[in-house]
Amino acid sequence: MIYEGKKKIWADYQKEIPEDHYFYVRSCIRQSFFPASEATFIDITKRQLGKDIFETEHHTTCGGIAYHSDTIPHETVMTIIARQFALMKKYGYENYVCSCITSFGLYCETLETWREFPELQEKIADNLWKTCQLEFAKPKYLVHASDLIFKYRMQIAAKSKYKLINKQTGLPLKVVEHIGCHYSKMFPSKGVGGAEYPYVLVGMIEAWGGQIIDYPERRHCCGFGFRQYLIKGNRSYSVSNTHKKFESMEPFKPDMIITNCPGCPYFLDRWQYVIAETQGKTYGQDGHGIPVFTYEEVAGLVMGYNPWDLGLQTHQVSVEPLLDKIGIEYDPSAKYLGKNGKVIGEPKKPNCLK
Amino acid sequence: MIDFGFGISPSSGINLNNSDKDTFSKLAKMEPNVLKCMACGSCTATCTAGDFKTTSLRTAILNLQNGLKDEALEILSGCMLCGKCTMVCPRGINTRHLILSINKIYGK
Amino acid sequence: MITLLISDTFKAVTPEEIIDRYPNSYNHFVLPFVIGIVFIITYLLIGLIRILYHLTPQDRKKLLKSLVTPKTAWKNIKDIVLDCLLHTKIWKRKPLLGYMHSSIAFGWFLLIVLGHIELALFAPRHLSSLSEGSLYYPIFYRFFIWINPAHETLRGALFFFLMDFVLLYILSGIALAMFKRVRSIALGMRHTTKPSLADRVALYSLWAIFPLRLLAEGFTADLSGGSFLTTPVNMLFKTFFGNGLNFMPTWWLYSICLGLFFVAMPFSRYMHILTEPLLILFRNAGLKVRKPRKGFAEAEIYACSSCGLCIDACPMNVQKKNLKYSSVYFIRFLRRHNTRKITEIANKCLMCGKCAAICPVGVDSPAIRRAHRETLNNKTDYDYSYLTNYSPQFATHEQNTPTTSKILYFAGCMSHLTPRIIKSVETILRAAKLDFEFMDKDKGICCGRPLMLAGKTEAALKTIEANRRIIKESGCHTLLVSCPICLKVFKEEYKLSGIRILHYTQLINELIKDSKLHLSKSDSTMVYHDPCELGRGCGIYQEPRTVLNCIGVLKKAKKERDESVCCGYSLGSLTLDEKERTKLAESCVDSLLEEKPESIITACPMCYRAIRSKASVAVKDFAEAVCEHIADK
Amino acid sequence: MKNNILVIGGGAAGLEAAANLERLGYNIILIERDKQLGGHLAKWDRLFPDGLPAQEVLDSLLDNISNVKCFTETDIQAINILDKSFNAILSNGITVLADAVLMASGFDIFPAAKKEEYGYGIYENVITNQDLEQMFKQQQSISPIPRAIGFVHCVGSRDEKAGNPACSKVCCATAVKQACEVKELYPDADVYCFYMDLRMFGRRYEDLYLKAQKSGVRFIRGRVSEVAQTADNRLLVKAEDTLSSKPVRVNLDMLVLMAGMRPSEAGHKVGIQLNLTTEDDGFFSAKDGMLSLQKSKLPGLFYAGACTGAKTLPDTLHEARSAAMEIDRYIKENFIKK
Repeated sequence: MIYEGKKKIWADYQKEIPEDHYFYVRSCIRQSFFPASEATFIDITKRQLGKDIFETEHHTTCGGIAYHSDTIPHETVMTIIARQFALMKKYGYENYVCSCITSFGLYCETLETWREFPELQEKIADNLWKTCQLEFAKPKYLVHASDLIFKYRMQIAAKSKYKLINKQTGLPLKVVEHIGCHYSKMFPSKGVGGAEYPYVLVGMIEAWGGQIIDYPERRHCCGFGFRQYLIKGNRSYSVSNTHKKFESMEPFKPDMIITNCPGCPYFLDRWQYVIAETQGKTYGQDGHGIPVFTYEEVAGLVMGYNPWDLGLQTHQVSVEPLLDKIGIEYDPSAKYLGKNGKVIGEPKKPNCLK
Repeated sequence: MIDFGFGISPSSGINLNNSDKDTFSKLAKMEPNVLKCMACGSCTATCTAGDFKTTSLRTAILNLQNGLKDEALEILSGCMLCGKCTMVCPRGINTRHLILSINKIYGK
Repeated sequence: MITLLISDTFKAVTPEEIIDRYPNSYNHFVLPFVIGIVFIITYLLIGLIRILYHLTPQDRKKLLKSLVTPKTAWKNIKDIVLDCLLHTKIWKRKPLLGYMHSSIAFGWFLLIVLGHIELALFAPRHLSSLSEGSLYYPIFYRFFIWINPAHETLRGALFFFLMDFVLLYILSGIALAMFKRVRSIALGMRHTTKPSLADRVALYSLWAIFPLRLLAEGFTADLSGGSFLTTPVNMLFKTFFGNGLNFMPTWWLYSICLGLFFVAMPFSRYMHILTEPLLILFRNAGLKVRKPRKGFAEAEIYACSSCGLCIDACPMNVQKKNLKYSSVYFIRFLRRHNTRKITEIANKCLMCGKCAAICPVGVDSPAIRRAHRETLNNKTDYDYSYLTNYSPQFATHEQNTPTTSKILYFAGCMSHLTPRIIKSVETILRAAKLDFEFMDKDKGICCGRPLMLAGKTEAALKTIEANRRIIKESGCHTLLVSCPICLKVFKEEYKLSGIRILHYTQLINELIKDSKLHLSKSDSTMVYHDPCELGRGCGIYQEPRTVLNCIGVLKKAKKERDESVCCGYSLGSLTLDEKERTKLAESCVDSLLEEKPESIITACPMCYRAIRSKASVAVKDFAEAVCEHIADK
Repeated sequence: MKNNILVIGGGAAGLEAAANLERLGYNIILIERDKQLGGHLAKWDRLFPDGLPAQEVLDSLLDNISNVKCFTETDIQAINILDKSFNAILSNGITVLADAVLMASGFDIFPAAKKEEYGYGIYENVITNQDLEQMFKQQQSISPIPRAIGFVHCVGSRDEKAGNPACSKVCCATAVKQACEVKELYPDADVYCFYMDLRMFGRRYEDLYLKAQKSGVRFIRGRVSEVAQTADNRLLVKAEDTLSSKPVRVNLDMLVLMAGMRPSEAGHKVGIQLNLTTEDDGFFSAKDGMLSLQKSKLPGLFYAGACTGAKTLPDTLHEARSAAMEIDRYIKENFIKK
């Protein structure tokens, strides 16, 4: 691998990310899958780094899941999106940051569509006014939340308590980065580092002491694929796809996986359980899986957040071996205790996956 | 093991790393013409058996190159050795001997 | 005339005329001969039993039946005399070579027969039992007896003369054979086989037998009688050696050579002398080669005389490197069980049948090759399940005719690659106002011959069965085919009793005869190429020529009829590559253009394509040529 | 007085045209941007279809330009038209006044790194056709001995997204030639050619293809989609075998990208100064595509070789010769006859 060659490509795909003042929109599914991730994002950016990140309870879904499941028309989706942008304008922001990759992709797609077909934009603005009496606006800068963490990676590193280094060996952890398909595959110029070698997560890992590994199936989708998962009859496609990725990364012996998409960490995590329970195969050490994290979780870990406050107990693949590797202190007995100290309930142990 | 109602489906892809190249070289030794196929498909188009059952020497050769022995044998199983493909092959491949050789080397 | 003489002499025999020189009727020198003859007889008996054992029970029954059926029995006798003794087949092709063979074979036969008659006439006691020397007495008669000079009769002298005459006849043949060894080209053979060790032993002993007999009998001619040949020799010897009994060494040598010959015989090409009659019996009984090395095939293998005529005949020998694929070598490797070579040659052969057609012994080596291919390929997998339910909707060509028309036309796979043949046949049938149905217009099942040729007999029978069902269901009375490859298998394997199977050349010939088709004659010259499967395969040589004579001037090819040169594209060869086939096509065209005809006509889609690609003159299919000359009346 | 003719580009086209013009009695000034003359020919080892050494061809071309003024490592800084002549200021400070100019600026090799998915410049063992020629030329062997080598046809050709929808004409034959050469060097290696269509259009090219097939080169009809590195530092190549409609993957030790031709950037800069028109593919447009292939719309400016589109070497040399004829006629008609 010629690192210089990659740097050359990264140099070609620079993306302008404003330092501060963002209108933040959440993801539909992340709030249920990884509820602490978005909270951590807010906490790191607002409290720890003192940035101006604005949220409103009035924003809705972007319509992405429905759109990608072919259940609502394009114009409807675009009107929903126009409403989100209008809210941003309404609250006095022009930088838009979203938590969801599907949303990010859809926003990019919509903005490009409007650029190509101004008459459609006119129509959507009209729809927006008719339905919501809101003034049509487009963000000046559209970024994904991971772009922002990428932007702040050095500031986070400066405040970090841990590094992504194996405490025992002193070697950097081997990290697989997984980028959501809709981040830059559709519009390579909209993603940090482009589509072929996206730099957004690589930059974080490098800044925080880890080492990225490139495995052959790194470009592959996590397996979610909307209809491939949402329709039960198609789920074999989904899990087979994920299986292919794990088979491909296995020889590289990764310590962890970092992702920037709502669906990816979920499927990379949960399908390890399904693969283990149907094939008897696990990919981590000693019968464990490979732990999968969101970028906020990783940022939180290096900054010394309590793993249970980061919601790591909701992961299927146990994170403890990794915490031990890094040397992060944690209270095993507090794993299933809620914020109020009450037991939130312990899941049943899988048969195969430790 | 748990039945989730779905699972890992086998890949339809061809992994050339695992394809059996030794047997193919044996075939190429017995009938070197197999290497000359340029996949024009004349053989398939003219095939007498092909009027009844999918039969394609072109595909069979390709399957063997890709290590898909069973598929190759299946797609030749209807062949009646009539020799029309020999007549139309622009590369002058001795198709009948090739088919017999495939059966001999790969067959049961 | 001769019988008259013999019966006449028989009456006049007196015991005083012949006196045994050895009262115990034995001398040691006969031992080599006795060992040899006992060995060969034992060998033959065991071989015969082995061959008969490997025949299928049906074949054995067939053989037995043919032996007692007067018609076949008479044919057996005729064939054995003509082929084994007189070698008429060789006579026809190369008279000098024929003379050579018949002089040795027929001469020796006469010598043996006359020897026995002489013994029967003059000393019948010695024929009666083995202890009296019945095994060797007829051979060494001249050694054991003394002719009482006082009682010398004309009857005795006649035999002396006959025996000398036959000996001279044989010696002339031997002299020719020796000459042939040195200059085989002089006798019209370009290539001859390389003899093996056993061949050499047998050959040299065979060569030595008769000169030695002359010497031996010459030594004793004054004692036991002699004629124009032996007596002068005797006198010559007396001049040189005096009156002593110097004859023992020559009699020993004579006996040793005979013994050597018989012992070497089974391992040499000369085995054919004894095997050929068996082959004739089998062939006349209608047996077929079923296994490549056993039964009938074994008889064929041993009947091969290694004469090498097939080397020159083989179309593949246009390239020198292909000489080794000739039948004679194939059979030699079969005898030696050299499987690799056997397979190589078996797969290479065009199966054009020319070697079998010209073989003096009539060894059908293509049949053995096919049988060998069967051992290689018959077991390979196939799936013809699609054949079972296929029933074509016949496209009836004359709209008004009832569904069962009388002629069913099967174009065959290859004709579909030469649509001009199909179109021409249809035009002719319409011109002759014949109702016909097209069996394989849109799609059809292969006739099975290519599978047969490849040795996939079992698979072939499946396609044959499917086609047979379709033909039977069609209710036709005539099956018309345009491809000789199909014709051959339809005739041999389909068992379509009640249905005439005709090649279009035959049908067109009939149509002209019956005045159903009228052709105009032009003065353009043409040559006809005999396709292997049509000519040698089905014996159709004359019909196409008769028809072609009606439309133009027919020229001769350098090699034609049963010696026609294969076009090279025969389905028979499994391993010949395109380049080699091209060479064959060129040599085929060379032969056809011998008399510079304006066009070449052939009657096989394969030959048509092959010849067209190489010929410098117009090439037409037979039907196409006929079509061009259809006249209104 | 001899008329001055400026030849821009010292590759095969420029050299051959210069030699012919010299023979016709003109005063030739040839400028070449590189250190050495010969253009791409100088970087090649052997030429298809017969494996003729490129150096031999180049040497013969160089033998014929003894009186040509060659300026290497020289660019055109400015060029304009003065009256009927061309006034060019060269980067070495020299000013040339020429009665005719021959554009023989040729082509640039497609920068293979632009096809990011193939990992040129990222993976050590992904190289281009030109790199392989260099290796052949320097008799550099591949170590360790490769078990499998692949060739990707149409890299930067027939690819709208790479900016070149056209066929680069020479890559198929080059790939097959190189595949044969590699197979000769490493007979035990599996050699794969990933092609979309095999365009073996020239005389004896098909023979080359057959030779490659017979030597066991496997031709897979399908464009490589992506390349990745395996744990043991080999390349995992993915494509579709479109003949069997199945995805195919194979591990290779080396992947050779058949980078196509695109218009020379340096030539393009000169073109802008003279307002030369280009077609959609970026190559200069000739006066017409049939009868005046060597002429531009600008009187006195002529084209030869790959500056008007991808060409094989023999085609380029033919064009150079006919350009020389055209220039001769132009000079005679416009400068001498009066």
